[in-house]
Amino acid sequence: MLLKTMENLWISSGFATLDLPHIIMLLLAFALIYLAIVKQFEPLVLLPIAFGILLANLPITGIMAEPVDGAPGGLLYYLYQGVKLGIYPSLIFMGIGAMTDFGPLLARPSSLLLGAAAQFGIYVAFIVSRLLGFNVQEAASIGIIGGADGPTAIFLTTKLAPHLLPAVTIAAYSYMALIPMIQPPIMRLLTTKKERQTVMGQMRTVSKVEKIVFPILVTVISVLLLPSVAPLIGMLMLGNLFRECGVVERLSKTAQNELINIVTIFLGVTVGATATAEQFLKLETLKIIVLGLFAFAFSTVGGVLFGKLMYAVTRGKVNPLIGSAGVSAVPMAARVSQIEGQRANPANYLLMHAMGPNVAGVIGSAVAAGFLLAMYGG
Amino acid sequence: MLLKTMENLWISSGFATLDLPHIIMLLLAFALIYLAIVKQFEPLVLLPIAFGILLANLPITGIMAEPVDGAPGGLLYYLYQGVKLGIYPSLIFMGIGAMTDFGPLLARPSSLLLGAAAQFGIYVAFIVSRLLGFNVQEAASIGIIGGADGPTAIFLTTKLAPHLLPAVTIAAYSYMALIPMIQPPIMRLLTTKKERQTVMGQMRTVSKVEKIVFPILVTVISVLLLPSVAPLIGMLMLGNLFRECGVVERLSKTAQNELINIVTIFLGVTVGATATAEQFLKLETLKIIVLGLFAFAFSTVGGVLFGKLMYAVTRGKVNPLIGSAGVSAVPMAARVSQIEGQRANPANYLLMHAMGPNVAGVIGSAVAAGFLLAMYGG
Amino acid sequence: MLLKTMENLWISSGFATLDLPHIIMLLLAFALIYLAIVKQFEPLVLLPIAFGILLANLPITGIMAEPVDGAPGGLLYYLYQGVKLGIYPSLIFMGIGAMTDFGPLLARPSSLLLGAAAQFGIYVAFIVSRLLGFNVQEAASIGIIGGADGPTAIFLTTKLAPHLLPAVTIAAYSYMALIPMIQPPIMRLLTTKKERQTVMGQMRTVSKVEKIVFPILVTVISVLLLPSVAPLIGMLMLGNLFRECGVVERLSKTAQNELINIVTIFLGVTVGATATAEQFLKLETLKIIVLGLFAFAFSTVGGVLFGKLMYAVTRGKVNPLIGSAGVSAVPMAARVSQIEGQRANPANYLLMHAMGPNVAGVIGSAVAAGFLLAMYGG
Amino acid sequence: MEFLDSLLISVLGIAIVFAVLVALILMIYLLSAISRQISKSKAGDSDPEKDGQETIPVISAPSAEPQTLSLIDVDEKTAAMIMAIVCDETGIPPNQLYFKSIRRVQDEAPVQNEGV
Amino acid sequence: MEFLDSLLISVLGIAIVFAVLVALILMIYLLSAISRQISKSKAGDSDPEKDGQETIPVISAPSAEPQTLSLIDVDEKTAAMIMAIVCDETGIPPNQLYFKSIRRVQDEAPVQNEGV
Amino acid sequence: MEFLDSLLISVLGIAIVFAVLVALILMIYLLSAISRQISKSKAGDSDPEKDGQETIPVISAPSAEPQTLSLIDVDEKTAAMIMAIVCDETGIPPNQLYFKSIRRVQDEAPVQNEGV
Ligand code: NA
Ligand code: NA
Ligand code: NA
Repeated sequence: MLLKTMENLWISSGFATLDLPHIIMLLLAFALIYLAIVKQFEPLVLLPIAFGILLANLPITGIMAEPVDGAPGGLLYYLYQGVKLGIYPSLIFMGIGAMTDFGPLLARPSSLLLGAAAQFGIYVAFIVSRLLGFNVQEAASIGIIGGADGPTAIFLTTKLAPHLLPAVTIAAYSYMALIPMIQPPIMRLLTTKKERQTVMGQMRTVSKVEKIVFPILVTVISVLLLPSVAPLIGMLMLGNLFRECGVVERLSKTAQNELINIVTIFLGVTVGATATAEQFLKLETLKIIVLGLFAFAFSTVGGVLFGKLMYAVTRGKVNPLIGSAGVSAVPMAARVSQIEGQRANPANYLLMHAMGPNVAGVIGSAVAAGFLLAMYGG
Repeated sequence: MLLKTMENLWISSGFATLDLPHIIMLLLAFALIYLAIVKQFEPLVLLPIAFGILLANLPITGIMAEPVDGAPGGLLYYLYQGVKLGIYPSLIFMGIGAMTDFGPLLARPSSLLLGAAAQFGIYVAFIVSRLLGFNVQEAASIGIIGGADGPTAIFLTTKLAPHLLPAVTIAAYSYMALIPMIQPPIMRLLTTKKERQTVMGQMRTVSKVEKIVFPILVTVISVLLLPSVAPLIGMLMLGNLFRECGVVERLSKTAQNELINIVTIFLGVTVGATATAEQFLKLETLKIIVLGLFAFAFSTVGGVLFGKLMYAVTRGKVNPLIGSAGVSAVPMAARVSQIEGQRANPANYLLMHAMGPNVAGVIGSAVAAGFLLAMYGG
Repeated sequence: MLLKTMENLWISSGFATLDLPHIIMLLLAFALIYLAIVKQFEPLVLLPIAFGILLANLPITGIMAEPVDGAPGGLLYYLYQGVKLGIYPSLIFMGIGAMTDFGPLLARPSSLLLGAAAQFGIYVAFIVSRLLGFNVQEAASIGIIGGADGPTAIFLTTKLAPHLLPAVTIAAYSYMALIPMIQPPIMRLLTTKKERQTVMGQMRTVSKVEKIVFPILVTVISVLLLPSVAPLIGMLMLGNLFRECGVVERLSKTAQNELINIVTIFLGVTVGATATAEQFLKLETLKIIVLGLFAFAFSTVGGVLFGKLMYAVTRGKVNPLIGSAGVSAVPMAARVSQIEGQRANPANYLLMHAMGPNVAGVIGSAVAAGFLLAMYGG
Repeated sequence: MEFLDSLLISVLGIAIVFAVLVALILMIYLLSAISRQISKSKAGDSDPEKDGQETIPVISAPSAEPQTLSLIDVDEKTAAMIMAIVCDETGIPPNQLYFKSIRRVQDEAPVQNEGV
Repeated sequence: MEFLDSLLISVLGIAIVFAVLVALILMIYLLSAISRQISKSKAGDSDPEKDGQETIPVISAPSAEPQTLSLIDVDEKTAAMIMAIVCDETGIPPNQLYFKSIRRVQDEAPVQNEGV
Repeated sequence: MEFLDSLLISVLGIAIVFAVLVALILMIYLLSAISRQISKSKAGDSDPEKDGQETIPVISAPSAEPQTLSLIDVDEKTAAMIMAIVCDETGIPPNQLYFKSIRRVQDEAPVQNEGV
């Protein structure tokens, strides 16, 4: 009996069923953990994701198992419901809204044009994905990587192509972390030294009233135009209203701290846990990774080219380098603009000016996601 | 094809379906946001409610949609479950318990009589509502506005007349914010200047043991008498026990900060989101608003008159102005007593004395809700 | 009609149905509250549990009622789902992981042997429970009390023998609080004065890399060997990785504060609420209480005897008193080792040395639970 | 008829609210009586520091000589214990707390939580 | 054909994004115009502190010399880097941080980010 | 028979616990060996501060006299008690707390937990 029990234990252990694909996934998890910790690649999200991959690819744990016949499901199955039902990304957006200062955008509203132009890569990647044989829902989910905005990408992919969720999410966050490597060559390639040296004038002051009314009006206008964007823009702007109104400090603090932290842990681990070997180790994942880079690059191109257009139209008052910040990836992309600006002209302080397009990019990609959802959702 | 797509987009946009009722609701939302932010009308609850009204009345968002045939429901539908199942109000009560000091009530137990008397308006509004044609469940939900206690009103209305939830909630919180305008005329009308000038003696000291035993005994006694009150009183007193026992500081802090904040956001937004134009723009809503004011006024009357009785019985030792604080609306109503007391006699400091009836009123309205639930629930 | 209504109210009040068993349960709740507050018996868990017992045994509240025919269930029924589905214990483990420093264990890996040996009582209690007529699932749940680890005990019992949950949980936490009374006599009985006087040498230094890699490797190895342990060890080590990696400070803080606090409140109250008179007042509860003490005692014996073995093998370099700390019950058991060590030799500072076995015991009991789950679960 | 019904229910309702709250009043009086009794018999019995119910002037008068701790009528061991308890209660790390004096509560001093 | 479809959708998509964001731009211009109008008429009317609606110079210039940053013994690239790092570390949005001077750390002097 | 079963399961159970934990021990030894190897080769290579992988003396000895604690006018039991309380109160794991001296509180001297 002892022998039989031990045999059963061995059979039910992970060693007996650990195969090459799962080992590859474990190595991938280790690599992501390394990148998250040592290279600080968006660790708040990629570390939980990596750990989720680890847990989901250790065999026979049942940690993502659905409940069957009254037996409860796995831990991560339950935590995953918040992803599946689209709850977590919206709550994260509430926190982001509470952390975001739209002041620079209000001070120079034309920033929004850059935030629109820098969604260019979404559509380029969408078209190429279609050419590569992905269906429209999949192509839209791959394209949204070019929005450079994690929660938006997760939100859309969950609704359109949940089987691509881990690949899209990992690509989105990884490239966001790689912004300082992806963007500068493109920025320098597309701009002249003279353009990059442009020093921008001071911004107008913004009244408190404007800051309070802004989130409300953005909600009304964008949701009227694109109803499907309501959960994302609505929660983003609710968070921002908490921040700016000055009378609900405790709600604002909770939205940008405990609530977003709890949701981030749950979202990260469970998105990672959808990356099982069966699901993830496919040629299409590789394609998504490549297409994601493509999307990021072309979003940068879109932003910079539009920046050049604004440089031309304003006769040299707008530095085209702030265009690349329109991809969102707050505040990383704005810092890249600052650094490149200063490289061309040490007296150049673009950070504040780049924050406008930067936060506009968050709105831009949410709107793009709303459009794609309206076209291909439900 | 492009034209057709654009036509579809137009049809699926909110503009095509935005009609007058929804526009009225949006204006109502703006008005409530204005009151919450500029006039500071209970902003912690009314601001989320107003934003919920906004989101629910922008057309075709599906943000409150139930899940159908496997397609997930809207974001606010899921967050609303905590209201529907009666979870949020109880958790908010836990936080309130952890914030409440029952010391003044323990120091002068007769405060509880004022906390009982000031529930008078609940029953007056109940009777009038019945006369106006509301059914018993509806009348009970309208009456509870007179309890001047938001979570209690939400809890009861969810169970008895969920279709009245937004009207009752908005009325309750709005009138709580208007306490400084509603109560003083009634207080002055019903009391003589001599009564209002009454200076009250010092209160006895309360031992730590009493403060710890109090929440336990309140739970036992009131739940034994009225079992349906268990979720409200139970959680209120659990929170208070956390506060007073001195050994679970971290639970107490979490209950009165992060937990209550998270729940307040979810509750506010989703209660607001039940106020769709179809639901809300009815004659009955107007009646509820009027009846709510009625309820508040008569609760104040009840408290003040019982205060006068105590003034008489104690031969002028109790200032009847503290009676109005018995409506609850902590600590607003107690502050009104203080201000009126000082207006009559600048040497008069009623705040501490009014805190007893004030916190008693929370218990009083929960008990009243328990009674109504026992009569008309389930 | 009034009379009839009053009669109905009386019938529906708790007094009419309060019987002796419920009164006993209420007294038990009071006793636990007393122990939690005055004697500080693990108040963070036992106070909510005691209050849950109180609420569940006040009659006719329906606070734990399942939903039927569309009528919503009781408040605690919903909060209980996190226990029933095994979610809360894992989340608590995440917080514990974020609070735990495995440095002392890494500095002296042989600590893990003591953490293994001190699970001895689990199996002794298991065997005796079987002899007393409990079935294997029940016996395993009773045995796990000897793991001296609350969340592990709750996790296993929920899966194997949910009807024993309150008895097992209360026993586990009570005996953890009684560690300073249970362990010292056993420790002194089994060791010589010379052994107890052993001063231990300094521990090696531990690099940051080791601390970061440790949680990852523990997860991989233990989950490969025992897949069923994944939710416990996985979350414990995820929390620890948050702590040690140094790049997700905000997730670490949230895991060890707000998240664990919220979950602790919900878990405590609802576990307590499963202790209804019908469920709890049985001879078997008494047996479980006795068997739990038994389990604790034999776990201590296991740890101390293995400590003596290490004393012998290392020729007096290991003080056997640190063995008892292997039961887990962090950091209480380690402090007991320190105090006993100093009693024998005032120059003896065992605290640091006992922390290794102490945290090893957490891993040890989780592994033991995983084994029992693999044998008797599902 | 219907009106009469709601009137009756209302009377019953307010009566119930009063009944429950009067029950609580009686309970509080009982509780405070017991509490007073206990603290009185304690005060007679043994030293008042026991059981945490007496007033301990823990963090008292500042100003003159910082960092000095005067122990009035209290031995050092008890003082150390009190300091540890205070650290615990307040959650202030021991190294950030300074005690100036610890004095034994006299038999004639009542519990004073004024202004609660 | 399929390619043409996706191209059309993409053109439409980017157009929609521009349309929505241009609508927001118009809205902001309107909003700021109204806001200016109000604060102007207020300034004429009464004292501007009233009602919390006054213009707060959110992205304001430091009082004396706007946008001036004295770099002492430090090159501008390093200074920019330091500013970016400080923003990042402190989590303060860049537009709310003011640097008055950045000075090279001397062997005997500490890092000085005055006015941070 | 049933007893034998549970005995066998128990033996197997404790064996599994030991097996898993012994596996962890081996893993830690391997890990620390690799970690030492790396930091040694690093130390040879380049400056050890690089890359955050250097050996940090987490459980280090206070520089001068390791593990020495001067007890001034205080017995060892009390000292141990104080240390345990301080660990508990501050939430600092015991291995990260260093006490240099514990001195009895004199009437004129404050409590001194230097180096906490
Ligand atoms: Na974007
Ligand atoms: Na009330
Ligand atoms: Na253990």
